Amino acid sequence: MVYAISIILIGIGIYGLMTQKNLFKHLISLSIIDTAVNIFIIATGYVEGGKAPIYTKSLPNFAIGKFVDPLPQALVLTAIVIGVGTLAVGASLLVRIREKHSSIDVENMKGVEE
Amino acid sequence: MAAYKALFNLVVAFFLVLSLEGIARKIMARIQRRIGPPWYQNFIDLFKALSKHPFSNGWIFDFGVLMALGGALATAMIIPMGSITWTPFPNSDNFFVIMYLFAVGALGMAMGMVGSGNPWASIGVSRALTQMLGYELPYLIVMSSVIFFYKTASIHKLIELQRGGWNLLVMPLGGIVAFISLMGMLGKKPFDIMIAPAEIASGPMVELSGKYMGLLHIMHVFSVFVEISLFVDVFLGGGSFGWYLVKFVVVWVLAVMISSVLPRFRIEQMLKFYWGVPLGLAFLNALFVLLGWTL
Amino acid sequence: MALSTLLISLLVTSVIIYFVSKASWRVGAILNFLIGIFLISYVFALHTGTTSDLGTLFGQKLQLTWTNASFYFSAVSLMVIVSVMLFAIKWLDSQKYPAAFNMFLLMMTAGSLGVFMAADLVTLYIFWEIAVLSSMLIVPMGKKESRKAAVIYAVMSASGTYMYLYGAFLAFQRYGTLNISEIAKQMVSDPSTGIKAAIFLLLASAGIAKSGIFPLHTWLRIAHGNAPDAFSAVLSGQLVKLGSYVLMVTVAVIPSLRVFANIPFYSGIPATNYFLIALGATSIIVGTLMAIKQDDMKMLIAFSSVANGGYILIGIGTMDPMGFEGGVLHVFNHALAAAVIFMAFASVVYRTHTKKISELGGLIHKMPITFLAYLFAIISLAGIPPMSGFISKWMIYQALVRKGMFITAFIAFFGSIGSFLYVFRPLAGVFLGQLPKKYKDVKEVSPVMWIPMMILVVISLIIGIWPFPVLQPIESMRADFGIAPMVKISDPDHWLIRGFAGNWNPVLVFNLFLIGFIIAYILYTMFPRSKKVDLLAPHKEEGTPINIYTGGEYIYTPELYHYNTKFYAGFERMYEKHPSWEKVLGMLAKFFHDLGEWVHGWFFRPSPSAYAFWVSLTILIVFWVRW
Amino acid sequence: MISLLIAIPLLLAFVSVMWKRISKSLFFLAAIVNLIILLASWFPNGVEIHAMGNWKPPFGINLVLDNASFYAVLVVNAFFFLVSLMPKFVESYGTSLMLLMAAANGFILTGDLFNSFVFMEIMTITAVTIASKRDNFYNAFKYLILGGIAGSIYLLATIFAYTATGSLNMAHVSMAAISASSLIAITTLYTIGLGVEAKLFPLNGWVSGVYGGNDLAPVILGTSVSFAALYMVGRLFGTVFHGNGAEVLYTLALITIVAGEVAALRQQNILKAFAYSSVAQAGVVVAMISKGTAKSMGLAYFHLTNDAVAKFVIFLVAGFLVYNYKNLNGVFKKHKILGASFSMATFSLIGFPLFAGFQSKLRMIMALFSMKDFLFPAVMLLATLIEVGYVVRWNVRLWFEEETQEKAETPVVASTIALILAILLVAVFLKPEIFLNGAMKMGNALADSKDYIQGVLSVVKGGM
Repeated sequence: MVYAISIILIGIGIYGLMTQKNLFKHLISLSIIDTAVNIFIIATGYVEGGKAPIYTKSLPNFAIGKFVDPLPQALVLTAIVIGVGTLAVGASLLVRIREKHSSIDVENMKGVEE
Repeated sequence: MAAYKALFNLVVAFFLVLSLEGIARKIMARIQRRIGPPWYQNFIDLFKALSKHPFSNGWIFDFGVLMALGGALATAMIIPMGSITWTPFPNSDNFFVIMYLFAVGALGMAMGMVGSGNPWASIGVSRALTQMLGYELPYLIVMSSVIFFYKTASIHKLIELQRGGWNLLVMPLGGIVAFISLMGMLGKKPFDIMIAPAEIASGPMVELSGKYMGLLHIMHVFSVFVEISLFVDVFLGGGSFGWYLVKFVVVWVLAVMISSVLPRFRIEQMLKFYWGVPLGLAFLNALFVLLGWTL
Repeated sequence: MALSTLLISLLVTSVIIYFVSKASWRVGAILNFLIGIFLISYVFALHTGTTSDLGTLFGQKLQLTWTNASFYFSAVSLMVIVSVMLFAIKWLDSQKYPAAFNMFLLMMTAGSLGVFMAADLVTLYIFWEIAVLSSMLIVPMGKKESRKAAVIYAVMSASGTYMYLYGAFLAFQRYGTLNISEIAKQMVSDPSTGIKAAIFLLLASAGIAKSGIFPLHTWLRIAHGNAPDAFSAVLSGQLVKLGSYVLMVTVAVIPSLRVFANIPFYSGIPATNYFLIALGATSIIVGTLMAIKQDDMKMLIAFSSVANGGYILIGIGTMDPMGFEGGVLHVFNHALAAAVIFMAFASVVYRTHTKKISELGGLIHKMPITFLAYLFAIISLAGIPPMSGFISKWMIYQALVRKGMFITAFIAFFGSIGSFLYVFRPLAGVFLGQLPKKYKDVKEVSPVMWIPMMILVVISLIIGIWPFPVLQPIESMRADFGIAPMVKISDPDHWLIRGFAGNWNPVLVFNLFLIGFIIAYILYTMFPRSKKVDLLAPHKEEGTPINIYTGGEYIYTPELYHYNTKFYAGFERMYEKHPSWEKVLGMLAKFFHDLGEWVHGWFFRPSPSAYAFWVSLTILIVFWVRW
Repeated sequence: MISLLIAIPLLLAFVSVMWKRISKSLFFLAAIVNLIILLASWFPNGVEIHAMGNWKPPFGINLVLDNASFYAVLVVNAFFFLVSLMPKFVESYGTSLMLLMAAANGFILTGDLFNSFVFMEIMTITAVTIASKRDNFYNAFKYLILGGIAGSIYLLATIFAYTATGSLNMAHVSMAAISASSLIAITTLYTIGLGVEAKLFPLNGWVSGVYGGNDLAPVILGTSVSFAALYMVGRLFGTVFHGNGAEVLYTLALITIVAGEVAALRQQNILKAFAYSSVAQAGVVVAMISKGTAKSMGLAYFHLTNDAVAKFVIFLVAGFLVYNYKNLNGVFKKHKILGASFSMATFSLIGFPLFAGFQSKLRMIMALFSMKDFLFPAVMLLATLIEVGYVVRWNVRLWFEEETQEKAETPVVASTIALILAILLVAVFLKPEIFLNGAMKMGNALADSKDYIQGVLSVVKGGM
């Protein structure tokens, strides 16, 4: 079920990229795709009825079946950070595009030679 | 020995063709219902021209005339007359040699005349070369089919091989095409666009005066001799020197009679004419020779 | 020294020559000339059979060998190149890039010699590309139009060369070796004719591109017309012969008669050879018809090179002993004639700075020696007896008539009669007739420029009278390739060339012509002396009578009395609306250009949304394909 | 030892953020040190592992140094070193160049799939910052979007690999038996993910904008970054997935070659023309890699090295020309050395003899013919034919047209480097072993995955 959500989100992101004319919306749809992939990663690590993979007094013995797979969660942390990085660079570029081409709308951007 | 034969060739050529030209003027006059000058009129014209003081248009003009006369003389010396006995150089009278040595004369004359600086001469020469393009092609096709059929290109062997029957009867189509091209070569009436007196003041000959006129007239005499004897040797071969002279006169008279009744072709008409029926017949003849359907 | 060290040292010296002629181009040009002389002496001293290898590529040994064929072709090329080098010593002062000219000329010589010595297909490719590269960098040194010419030249010869390369590797893959003679041996016994025909045609395509045969001949007009004048002499005299050499290799070294014995097409000639002969015949027609039409004299001779390239291909293609020797001898004749004609034009352009026939006239009065050189060269090019041009054409006709190939014979005759027309056009338009006012003070070119012309003309005349020094190497070459080796064609002790249908005695015919000339001269002197008419009267002060057709009147504008534009108007009008093959190739180039537009328009669009669309589309397609 | 290759540039990058002024010399320092480390430890015999934090390979992230990655890192760092020699050229981009160098080295050396995703993202981001030099913001932004999408697809593929094999370590993944259907998904997504960086056909929209936009980007992105990306293509499709999904790569690459050449033919701007030419050459390399044999991969990287050197010279000279002259007619008459090296590089691109391109192109065609593949040589020769068209047009225009404006001062360092590289190209023609041995070792290392797996999983050496 969670897979379906992430695939829909990816669809939305790509649709946003294809149809929107405003560049900032491209950036947002890019981050939508990023989050969708992250959701997908988390979903792969899910174990039915599993607990958070942290050793606590209540779970002293080493019970594999009980834990949710910790690795995808670690991966998602880095993936989110990278998503933020891309977003930051994209936003700063948009500021400079606004200065140079006096608009961030694909249609009426001046000075864009093909 | 060969030198005497060559000299004999030149003498025969000179007197035969000059007197024939006189006779030609007589025939043309008769056809046009007038009496015409005596048969030796051409000799008189020639010697009168040679005795006059001419104007020379520069050294290339003289060199051209000499080259033309030299080429014509050289070709006339090689031509066999009627049979092996009268062939000055038996092992070197190849058809292509004669054709191309003849071209030396033509090129020399063309260069000399254009060198005279008169635009009429250049126009005349350009027409002459285009006409050459016209009549040479069917002629060469027919001749190559003759060579292919008789497996030899040397003229006196061709004469020998026609002992059985004239080539004209073996390859009638070839003979007709060759005769039409002969008319073009001679520069006779239907094909005398290059020296059209009315339009371009006799074309290349416009600047000739006195001695040069005479020398080129001699050159014309020898080239006529070469062209007709080539036709006679290849298509009406066999027989002895005597018969050769008779055939020579018959062919000449026929050509003159045709030319005296026909008007002049324009340059495109002439090309379209030559590259139409004669070329078609020439290829047809080549096909027959290839398939061996000769008579 | 070994062949490979010779070639490599030549390449290195070409770079040194660049720096030397940077200092003073005259010294560079003289050095070039001396190297040329050394090369000639080296080539004549070499004895056949010496081999030296060049290194290995992928386990295949790259070798150079010296055969009769390489001797003949190198001698012909060097003759042309050295005479142009001598010519260039004075001519280069009118050029913008003399240093680069010297360098690339020497590099091109090295490339061509390498091609003639190559024993295997890849070495041939290496030196072939060096020759193409260096000649491609000389062509744009001309005027404005020559830039485009260089690009077209490069692309056309590249297309030929890459087809050749594909064929070479096809042969490598099938026969496991690159060495030409081994390929020839294995090809004879190879059953599948399809592959053999493919290899044959692909290898021949380099020759077709380079020697300007029909489908790939359009670069000749532009490249020769616009290249620096002396270089077009080398381009058409020598570089085009590289193409003929490769054609000879594909047709003769690989014994096409035995290899394609099972598909005879017409009187013993296999279909593949006949296809090449058909291409050669078409290029004769195209070359002659276009040459008659041209007003720019260099383009006119460029088209004549197309036509003569066709002759060479027909001669070699028939593989008939007579035809083969005629074709190879025609390489020699055309090389010399074309070189002299282009050098004559170079001197005319050097003095008058115009290439158009319609703007020139009457130069015989000012440049008589150039005129004489040009006159004798066109006599040889048109194939008229005293000069050597006649012998090769005569041999080709003999072969064609013997094989009964009447259509090709017709085209060959058309080509040779047509050559009278188009060689005469510059003669009448440029040299004879009236001298225009603006060329009043044109002087004859300096001896350094007309001596090489005269040397080549004298060589061609001597070979025309006594052709056996050139016929012997050709005969031995023919024996190498095993084309009816027992048939003896040249027979020096009887002064005869034994043809199939009658013999040709060059010495006798020349003597006859001389005797005729002497008789004419005697007649000329017997009769009253002639008075000289001063044709240069219009250039003297007003009123001097010219007293010929102007009836004593003074001519104020001599140009109006000179007939040189549209010289054969009657004939040209007959084929005015002819389809132009250049446009067809132009359309092909345009197709690639439009493909680029389309690709750019669709895939490299400005807005990022297009990228997203293409990424997702590719994912879908690839998934769909692989599922 | 090898982790220093990543650590030093990273460290110096952060240091240079504090002292903006000396960022150029820091970049030069980083490049020098990296090169010295590499040259000191020449080709490793067998596979060397450096487990990060001493976690044994299948569990922890490890850096792998075998013949393949060593050659790739060596080439990449060499180009970075060459760029660092030209401080005026680098201007204020020292920091991002150092980051790019760290990311590229990491991308090549890492043995872990997710780790390679992280390094790829860093590379994309730093490449975007470099691409935005000379106000090329819009093209940089487009490159960011495309890079972002590619990154997420690459991540998706890594996760699929993880779910299918349970491990992220490349050696482990290549050892495990993956079911056919998931293998299709993984390889397709990887093709797309890497396709953008490797400039495959529909995905290379960004190339002309980024390379054509300024003078620094093509020099560094065109050579070292694309080398890293194509190395990863070889690593993934050669070692990890044993040539699965190669036909897709092959067809895409062939289309890329033709599309790149044809697009370059119509281009009037010199930088964009040669940008498309590098697209086409990348297509040639990817097609050769997809053939899968050790020899074809080795020749692919030999061709890529020649092409990279030639492209370095071409973009260096073209960048200088575009930003110093308004119209380029007859410019080389004023800069003979630049002109000579540019022409030698372009002729090496076409494959004329006397230059390195000839060696690689001819050997590739020979190898392809012995592999009975007749289509690819035909496409390659057609592409070269088109290439001859526009290369000769450019050369003739730059050398022989009448020049108009006055002479800008020649960049001494840039022209000497260009000349040295051009002479290197000629040297490679005479003695191809200079690049060929390294490339062949790389090809063999990439092709046989057993040696890679056995090396990574059995031998564990503690890291620093």
